[in-house]
Amino acid sequence: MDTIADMGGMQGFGSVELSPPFDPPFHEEWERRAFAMALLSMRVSGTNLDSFRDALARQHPLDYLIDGYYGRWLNCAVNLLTDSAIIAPGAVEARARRLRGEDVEEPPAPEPHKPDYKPTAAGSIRKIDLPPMFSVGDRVRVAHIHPTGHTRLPRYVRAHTGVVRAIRPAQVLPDTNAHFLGENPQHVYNVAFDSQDLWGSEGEKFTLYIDLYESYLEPEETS
Amino acid sequence: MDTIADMGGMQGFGSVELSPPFDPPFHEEWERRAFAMALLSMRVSGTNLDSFRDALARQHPLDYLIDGYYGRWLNCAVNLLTDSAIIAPGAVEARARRLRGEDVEEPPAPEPHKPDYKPTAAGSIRKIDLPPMFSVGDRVRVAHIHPTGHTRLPRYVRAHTGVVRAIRPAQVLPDTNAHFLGENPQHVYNVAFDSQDLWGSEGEKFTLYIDLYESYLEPEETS
Amino acid sequence: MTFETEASRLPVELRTEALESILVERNLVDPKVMDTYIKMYEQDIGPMNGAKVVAKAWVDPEYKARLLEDGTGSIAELGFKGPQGEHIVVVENSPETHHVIVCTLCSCYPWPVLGLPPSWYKDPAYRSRMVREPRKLLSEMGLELDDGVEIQVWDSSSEVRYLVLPERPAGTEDLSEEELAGLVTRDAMVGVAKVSV
Amino acid sequence: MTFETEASRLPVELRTEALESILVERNLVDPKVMDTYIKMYEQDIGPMNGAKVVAKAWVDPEYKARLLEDGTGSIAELGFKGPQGEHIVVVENSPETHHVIVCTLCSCYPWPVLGLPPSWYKDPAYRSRMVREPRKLLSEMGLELDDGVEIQVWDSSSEVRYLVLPERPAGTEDLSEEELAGLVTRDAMVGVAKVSV
Repeated sequence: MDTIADMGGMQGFGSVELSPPFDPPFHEEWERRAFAMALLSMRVSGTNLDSFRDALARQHPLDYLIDGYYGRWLNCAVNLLTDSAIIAPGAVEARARRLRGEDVEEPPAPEPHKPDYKPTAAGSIRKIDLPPMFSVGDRVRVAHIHPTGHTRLPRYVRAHTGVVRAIRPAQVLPDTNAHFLGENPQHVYNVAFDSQDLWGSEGEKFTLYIDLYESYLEPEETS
Repeated sequence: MDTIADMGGMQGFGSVELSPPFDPPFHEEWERRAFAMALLSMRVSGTNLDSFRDALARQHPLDYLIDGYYGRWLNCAVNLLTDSAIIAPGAVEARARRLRGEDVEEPPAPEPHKPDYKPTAAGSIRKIDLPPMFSVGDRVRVAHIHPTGHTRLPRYVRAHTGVVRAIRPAQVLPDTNAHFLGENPQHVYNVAFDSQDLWGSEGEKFTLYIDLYESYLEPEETS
Repeated sequence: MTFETEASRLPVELRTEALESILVERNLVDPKVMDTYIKMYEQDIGPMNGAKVVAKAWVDPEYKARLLEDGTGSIAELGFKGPQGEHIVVVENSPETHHVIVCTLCSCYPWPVLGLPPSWYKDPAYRSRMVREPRKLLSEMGLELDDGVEIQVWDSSSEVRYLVLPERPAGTEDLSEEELAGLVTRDAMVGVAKVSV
Repeated sequence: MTFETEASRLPVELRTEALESILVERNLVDPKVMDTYIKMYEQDIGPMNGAKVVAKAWVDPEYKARLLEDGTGSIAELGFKGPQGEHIVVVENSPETHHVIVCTLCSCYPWPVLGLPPSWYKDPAYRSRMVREPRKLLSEMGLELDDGVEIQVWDSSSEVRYLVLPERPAGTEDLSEEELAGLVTRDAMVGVAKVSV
């Protein structure tokens, strides 16, 4: 997906405020609760970590930005629980209004329909028999694609060429696993990009390393 | 720039609510005032329409989304007036707080420094002597660039190939004119793209037409 | 800058009032000029202009030919010109082809013929989706197009502005040009609706 | 959905309370389990873990070699593993090369060694700018790098997580491993600062 979550290189966000070295992980009580509930929502909704990241990314960009990090997690949990019909659409808003004393009706709890999904193993790393398509040192071109569903392929590297620097353990493909369309485990490559190839010759010079799933990559065209 | 304003193809914004056929242009009094002030702010700040669009795009994405259309125009006017030192940074916030009764100090009016800029003619259309580099029917590739300043080249057509369908009147180049780096008038081409080339073969089939300045385009590579 | 809470934001109405108060107090803008601009776009410039252009094109084949050849000039014949209308291109809908206008980068719109844009045209959902899934979006907005109809989407990225010339509905043979203009809607001239009787 | 006003939004605190009240009332989550998770990441798992790894690598060349070869396994030797640590790669800073970690797509972070990420790591400004202008951003964050230092930015887009092994500061020859661990900061292990005495 091309969503607000895909922020690499986006301009306009201003400067970063450094937090103190011993900044606690949570600043308000609700952040603690949202964090823990969001983690548990995966199990309750019968989904997985890739669905979780998808549910984070597909919230409305304004919600994404205004609610902050753990607010995003809360919205993500609500997305997952609503999709699996654990809670009804609007249930959280109705309960929130009742909590602050409004006399609103709450939707009844729906009949759950969790996805037909079961992981083949814990975690995301899998063993696969097929040999990797690319080797360290190979030049690879990132596909110029716009998946309509979840993906871990950021826009800023698409249609660019890089060099394979390492082969990572094979992993479940988030693009299909997020939507319960199969684990589709793939080789994952660490690919290095020249920053000036990514952003232009006026930009800073550095090397950008990113881990990309095999199906995101094509051999460099030989012309 | 790659900002929140560059929305073509971005996902997550949900559905569109149709307004009634005779929906008035303004819904609140402040929208009228923001509209008129923003238009006037170009003259007061000594800037131009391209600077205006740049100042719209470079506001913080959250401001951009939360303040709505005329709120964006207000923020744009504040950007232009602050850049030309017509008003001091923080002047609007301070005045706003005073208006609601807070006892805050207002920054003094600064010494204006408007850009050293004067248009060569009214509007954006210019006559140029150089013949167009491309003809109707030519296949052209959109440059894969990320200008750090203003541009009217949306991300979703970059690095794609289309066909010139019409040659438009030559126009001032927004990329330089917005920053008072010259009008740099250019031929402008209407270029047609196949939607499935832009978004993938799973997507809808339609033709996308967009007007692109000559310096955004390269001849299609012949391989 | 991070926005973890919204409580500290000053309301946009108040910030608008603040800026006007600063600019007027320093004689940098004249509220009367502001009023003139506002009145112009609330009363004088709006879709009724474009509707006259469309109705004339429907009844006058020579005008229609000129309009499709030189939108700006033919529209100026009726007295419509000004900001955001420096170069207007008119695209004609037919049973085979449907045109629709968008501006993905801001909300560019042909002011002299349509006035200021409606809320939906400025909606991020419209701007983002019209160049990616126009058929689905048009359907959600109430316009179902047959599968055989070719969609052409026009993204207004330069100073060129677009106006859709909708199809004249059947059963309007006896209507006058003025009566026809009364049928033409803003939505049809952007391409998110058809004209109906 | 358009958001022209913010007045109608329900506060996030209240929505959080609402969801918990629904889930607990229906026995779908156990507040005690929630408390366990919270306590774990507030008290047990944090940058003090990563600091132990770094200090050990500084004093034990064999451990350091293992750590750079097999981050996950060598970190597990010290007892640190779990969610968001399935495969950890350690990258070593030197006078010539500076590494820095980011996650542009969300805020992936090596929990077993650093705990939950600090605010700035989750800030859209950090996520957007670190892959485009790291030198400028690091400078704004207080870390000025010599022009000759090569910057390597690691975007955490798969399940691989990264930990920076900072340079051991001069003048620490006499410190114990435990004292060294006390010097190592979270910021240095992400790569936005150096370790100083």
